[in-house]
Amino acid sequence: MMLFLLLLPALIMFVMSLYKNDKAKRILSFTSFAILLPMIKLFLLPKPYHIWGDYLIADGLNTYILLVSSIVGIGVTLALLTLDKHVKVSPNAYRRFYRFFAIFWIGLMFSILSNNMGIYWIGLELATLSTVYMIKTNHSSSAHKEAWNYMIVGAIAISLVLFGIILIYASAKPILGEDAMSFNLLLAHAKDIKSPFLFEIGFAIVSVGMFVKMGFFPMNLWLANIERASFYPVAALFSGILESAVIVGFFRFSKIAMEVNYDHLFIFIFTYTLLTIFIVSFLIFRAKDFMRLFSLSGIEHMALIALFWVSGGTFAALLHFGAHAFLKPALFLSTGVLESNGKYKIAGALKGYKGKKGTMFWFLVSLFLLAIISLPPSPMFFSELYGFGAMIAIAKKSDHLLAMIGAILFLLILLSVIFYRFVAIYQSMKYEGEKNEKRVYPSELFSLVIFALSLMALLLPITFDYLKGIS
Amino acid sequence: MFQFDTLSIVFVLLILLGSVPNIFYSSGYLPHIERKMHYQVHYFSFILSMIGVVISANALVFLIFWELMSLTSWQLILTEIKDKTTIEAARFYFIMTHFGFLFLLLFFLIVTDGDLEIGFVNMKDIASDFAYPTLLFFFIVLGFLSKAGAVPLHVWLPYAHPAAPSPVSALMSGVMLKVAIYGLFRFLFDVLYPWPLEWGIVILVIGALSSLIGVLYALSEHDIKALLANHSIENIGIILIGFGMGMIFDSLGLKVLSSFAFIAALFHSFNHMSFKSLLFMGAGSVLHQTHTKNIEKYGGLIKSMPVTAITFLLASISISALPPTNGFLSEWMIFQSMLSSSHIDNTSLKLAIPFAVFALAMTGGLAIACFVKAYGITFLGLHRSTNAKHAHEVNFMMQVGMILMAGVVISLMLFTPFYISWFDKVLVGLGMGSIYAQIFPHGMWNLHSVGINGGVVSPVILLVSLVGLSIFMMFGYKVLNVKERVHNTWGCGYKTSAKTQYTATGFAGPIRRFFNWLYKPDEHFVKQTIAGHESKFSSSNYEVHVKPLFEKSLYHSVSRVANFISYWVYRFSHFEQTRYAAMIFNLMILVLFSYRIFAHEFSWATFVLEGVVMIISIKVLIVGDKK
Amino acid sequence: MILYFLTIICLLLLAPILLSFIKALKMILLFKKPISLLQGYRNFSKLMQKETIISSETSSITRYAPFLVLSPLLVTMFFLPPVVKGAFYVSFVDAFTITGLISLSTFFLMLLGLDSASAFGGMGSSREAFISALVEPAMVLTIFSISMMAGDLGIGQAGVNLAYNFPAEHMSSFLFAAISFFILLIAENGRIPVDNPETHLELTMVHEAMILDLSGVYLAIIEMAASVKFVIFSSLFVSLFIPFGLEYSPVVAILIFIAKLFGVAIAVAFVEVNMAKLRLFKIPNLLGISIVFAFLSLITFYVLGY
Amino acid sequence: MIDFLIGLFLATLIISLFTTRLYGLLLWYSLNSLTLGLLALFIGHELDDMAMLITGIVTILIKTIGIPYILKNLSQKFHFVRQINPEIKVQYAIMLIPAILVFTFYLSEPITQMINENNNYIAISISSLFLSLLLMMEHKNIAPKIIGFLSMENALFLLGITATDGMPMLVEFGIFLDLLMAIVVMNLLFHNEEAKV
Repeated sequence: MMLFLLLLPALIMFVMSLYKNDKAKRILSFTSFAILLPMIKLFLLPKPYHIWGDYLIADGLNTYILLVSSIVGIGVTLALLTLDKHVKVSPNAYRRFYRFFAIFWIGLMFSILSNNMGIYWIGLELATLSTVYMIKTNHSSSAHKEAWNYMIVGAIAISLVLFGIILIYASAKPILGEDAMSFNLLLAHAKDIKSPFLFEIGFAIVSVGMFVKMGFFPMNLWLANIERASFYPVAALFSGILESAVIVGFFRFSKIAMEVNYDHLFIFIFTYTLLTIFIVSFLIFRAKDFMRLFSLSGIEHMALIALFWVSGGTFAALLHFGAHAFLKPALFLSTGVLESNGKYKIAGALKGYKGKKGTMFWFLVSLFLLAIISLPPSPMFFSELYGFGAMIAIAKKSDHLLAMIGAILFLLILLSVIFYRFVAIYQSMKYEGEKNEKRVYPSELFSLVIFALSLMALLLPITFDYLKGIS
Repeated sequence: MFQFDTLSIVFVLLILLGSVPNIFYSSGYLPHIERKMHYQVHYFSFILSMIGVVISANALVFLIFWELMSLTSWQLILTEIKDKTTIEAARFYFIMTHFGFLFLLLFFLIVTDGDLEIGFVNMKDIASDFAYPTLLFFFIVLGFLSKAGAVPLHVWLPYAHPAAPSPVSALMSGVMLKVAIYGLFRFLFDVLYPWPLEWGIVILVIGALSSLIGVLYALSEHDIKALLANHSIENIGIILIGFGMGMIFDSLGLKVLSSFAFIAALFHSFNHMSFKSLLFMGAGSVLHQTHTKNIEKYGGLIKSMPVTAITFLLASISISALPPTNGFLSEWMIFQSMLSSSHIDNTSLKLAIPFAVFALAMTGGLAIACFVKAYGITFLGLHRSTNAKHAHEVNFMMQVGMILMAGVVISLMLFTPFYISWFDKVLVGLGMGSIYAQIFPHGMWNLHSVGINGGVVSPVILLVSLVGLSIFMMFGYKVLNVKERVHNTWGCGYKTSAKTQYTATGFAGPIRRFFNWLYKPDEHFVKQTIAGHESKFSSSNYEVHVKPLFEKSLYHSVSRVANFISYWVYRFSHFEQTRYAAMIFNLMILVLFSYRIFAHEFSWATFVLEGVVMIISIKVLIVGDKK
Repeated sequence: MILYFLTIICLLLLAPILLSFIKALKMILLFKKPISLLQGYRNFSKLMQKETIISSETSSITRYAPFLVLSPLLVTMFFLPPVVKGAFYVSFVDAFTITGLISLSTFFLMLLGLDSASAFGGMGSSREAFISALVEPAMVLTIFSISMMAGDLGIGQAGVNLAYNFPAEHMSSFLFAAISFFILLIAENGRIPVDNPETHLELTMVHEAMILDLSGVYLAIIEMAASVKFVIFSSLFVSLFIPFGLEYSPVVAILIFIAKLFGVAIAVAFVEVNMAKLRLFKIPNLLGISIVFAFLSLITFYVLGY
Repeated sequence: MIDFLIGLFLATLIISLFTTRLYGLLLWYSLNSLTLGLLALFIGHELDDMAMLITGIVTILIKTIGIPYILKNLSQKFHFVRQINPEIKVQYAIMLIPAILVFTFYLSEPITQMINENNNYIAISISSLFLSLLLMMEHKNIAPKIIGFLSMENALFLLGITATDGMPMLVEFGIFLDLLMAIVVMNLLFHNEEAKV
């Protein structure tokens, strides 16, 4: 029953998108609000709640992520209303976008809620394939090229994930039989796995697949190019929702890996994310347009979330995840407005907004920009505090204290390179360049306000307690 | 969440003393600011966040307010954008302050074990369990001293402070730097006590270097606000000398001397707050009237701006550490504590301290030269530009601000015992003994050094006798009823004009020449000769620009390295664009190989093998053959 | 107490005579007809009667600064070590305060130089600032070292201690400090080879350049300040580095003291006659010697121990 | 018999690496899938596993016949380039392929406690994964890349069949569904390109 309720809005959207009607655009975006209702219902149910036997189980972690994603989805669809004001889109493309958005949403829901590695993978694949088509809504040759790239790389990545899943399955099948696919049983029996090395290889392949999909080292510009080529709401969906599906899988797999051999896991993830952040930070240092900048910073934050999670900073990782999921789409959506007047121009991008709407717009965008480099009172400030705290705690327990602290310091310095770049860009947006008059539409502003409010909600003590309760 | 022990209260007092006159000044300054709303919001939240930092009782709150303080001050620098340099200064400031924040963050994370909401006192146990306390010490030093602007983390300061609107410069230089000093007091005492001897020496050396370098660069500066900002570096150095002496004495077990040195450092923090705020306000008034920061464009302002001139004079005397001002008193205390180093048993240390004495004395001498230059060129002589000619006294509110600040300076001078009793309480609160009775053994008139056979100074008596004598003589002059005649200055037969005056560049000339090896100045000399004669020329222009050595050697190389790395990373990343599959292939091999090696039977041979395999496969699959 | 004030008045009266004495001695050494010892007084009274010309470019600083130049020096007079046994003295004032007071006087003198808007004033101030910046560390270190030897940071007490317990075991330190202080004496009072008080040549002027535009009473005050400064330095030198004769009866002690002051004056005169004025940028070499000696003095003191 | 089929699987994959014609590639892919299907049927028969048998049949139906047929149609419709030359030189490839095999055997050496105690299966699956990756990266055209992707899918199935004795039914069908979806999306992508041109 619950499953049906969850899928209903997406199904309605799918059906609606098949009708040719001018009003469909509006109705579609309002149906997207319906996404939220079953989510809230699910959120309030006692956990863990079995939606579909042992296959789909809602617990604290995934309902939180689902809730965050649905808010992001609503914000993005709202901003879609005025997409045609900034770029050229045909009504057909709109409808097709919604059709695939519906499929995307279904896949997403399955993968986030699943308690089964296989179903998780199926959902992820569904979501990935539908996004390929969403990239294509933009009828440019670069978008076409990037869609193919995404198809290929996404397919490789996803196959790697499946390969890893089968290896993990193989490692656990001798003790669990067919149930070796379910996350919770695997977690409970992780210590009994007979061949930890097989599991570790599986885990390594799974995480490489996931990292490739999130654009980590060495695929750093891949995601940026795709997001550059597609429409900005698609980029927002990518950074806000699709990555959340990936990261939730990473959370689950790494949780099991922690039980199997924590040291290996930590060293692997730490080196990998450090490398990623190293490259990303210096790429950001040279970033020259908003889209690339934000998508690179998205990679950075994903790396941080992964790192916080494996360091044991569950709370920090989740908070950071929430903050990033709200901030990044908000920024991507605002690039639509920022770039509408002369592409790629950073200098003076925040200038020339008249009236109440304009003032509010630039104010919110400045806030988001400053929040993404974790200045207080951004939730990222807190999450980074706690996340690095968790890492220091690990360092203290390890045998290589000085090396670990050195590495953390190095990481912090890399983050400050990013910080520097963002500060420079913010200043250039606000204080340099020409003053051109630009327009902001209420729907965009409304979605930005939604994101801002959700960010504030993240800071409430209630949310903190809730997030601390998960783990 | 918040705590109000004596240290906090004293620093709250410092912030209030610094900001209340400033609020008056700022309200007078406000009509000239375009973005009033932006300015006001950030101005007041800046003050509040500084207070927040000093009263916070746990790491989380401390860090939040610390970052808010940086954030708001950064936004305040950006209030008035006149040119690109302001933007660059703001960026530089923000990144440097963030750099310091990193170290503070690491420090707090280590001493709190991840629970950021524990009180400072509880951190002590965790810190003492930590294997490398010196690491913690360096984190603290880097964290706070980058904010305080001590050498070599000072380069941002002469850019950032002048770029802000003048009331904000006054707040940043006068008050915000002291918040960093608060941090040193708070965490060195509450968390990292007791200290090894070396820590004190480190602080002492940093202090001595900062004081000398600060004053030397101040001397060569032509931008009045940058000059003052460089002086902040110097004064932070002096405070750190006091602080370092206190730490040295404490680790040698000389508790009384140590308290004395700490009191001196606190006292100098207060004094610097008072006179530096006043100086920045004065400079702001001048700037406000003449619309230029170039000191060479001023001159003769004392006639049109008497209030500014007099308050500026008071502050100049005080910052030059001339008796009987408060600046003199605190520097005297620091001197006395250094002279008490003869009680130290450690000969090599004893031999080293005279160098610090030398640095401090030299600083004093150069500071005098510098402020004679700043005051003389700005306020005395003839107007050097039309801007200066049209200057007149600033509005009432700004005057009130300056007069109130002058009142703070004078109160620090007159009520030294009162202030010192509070500083004494601070140190008692931090676990040292009370030494108030030893500093003022016979009433409040004489300030005694606590060293054996130490010196004594009686500020009030000095002040009264100096003022009394001068007034007596002036009275005598009046009584004598001397005939007076007004005539032009004698200029060897030539007409005295603004152009015949000594310039600031000229004034600092001898000292600059003496320190040429340090300054390495860029000299620009343009002469329009007439008919090829060397000695005949219609116009000539001589300019000297000094770029700080540290900026050249340290900061530029850092930015070059960053550029270099980013260039290669960028190329590397663009390279990947078409070869995704190959990248993934290699990545898989790398990860699996590493897992195999590290998970089972690690040996160097396999490790090397992995490297070779990776290099070959990257060469073959990614780089490919050149076409 | 009476003795205390008497000595101060005596020193004040002696001040112009000492300077005139140096000048006269130099003239004798150069086979000229010497000026009278009372020339200082004559100048003073002459200047007091003249009208004061105030230049129109100046500000109120010119009106007040001369008094502020003199008064710190006069205050310093009260802090000198005693000349006579049993006399009252301010025991506790230390080197830093005295240096500070002298610098305060110099500070206003330099402002005075800048106020007149003439190139000379600025030039003089600039050079004075340069010299006094270098003098300050040497002075502090030297007096620090001698007070270490005397066992008290207060100058007055140090003088007394030295007179009674001469630190014979620290003779080398003592000597170094004495040399250093003598150089400072020359530099601070603007004598050859640092400054030539007798010419008005723009290449060499330091002190004179700053006061070029003063006249009448103001000039008299500044001249007086110069002579007072010399007396302060020479009596400091005498009490700290020739600490003998305090134990005799008051009259004899004062006579000995005055004799020693004249001795210093003779030494200064001989230095002046035998040396040429140094170029401005060679002066740091001289002051460098002084700083190095001050350091040496401290270091030998520490190394040799108590 | 199992070992023979696995060997055949690997052999077809390796041969497809050296193929220079598109249709040849399709043929080798189809044969590759056929061995996979036969393997599934054989193991399913041995274990008496109904699910495995169904998998085998479906594999043969879809992968051996269906997908190569669709791809051939597509290639005729959109005029794919039939001449496909590997980017990586043959000399390198000759060295690389054995190296990969050696590496994967080295990698799987410490694996113990398998369900069927044969870690060579895993080694071969991983190496076929690598080989399909190699197939993807040695061609610039889209079509061989797609085939590379599909043979990666085959490698997965090989792993699933041999190492774990089959995956849960639900999961396998999900995978098939996704495969079809992938083909649909590719079709759409090609279509759009056509429409634009």
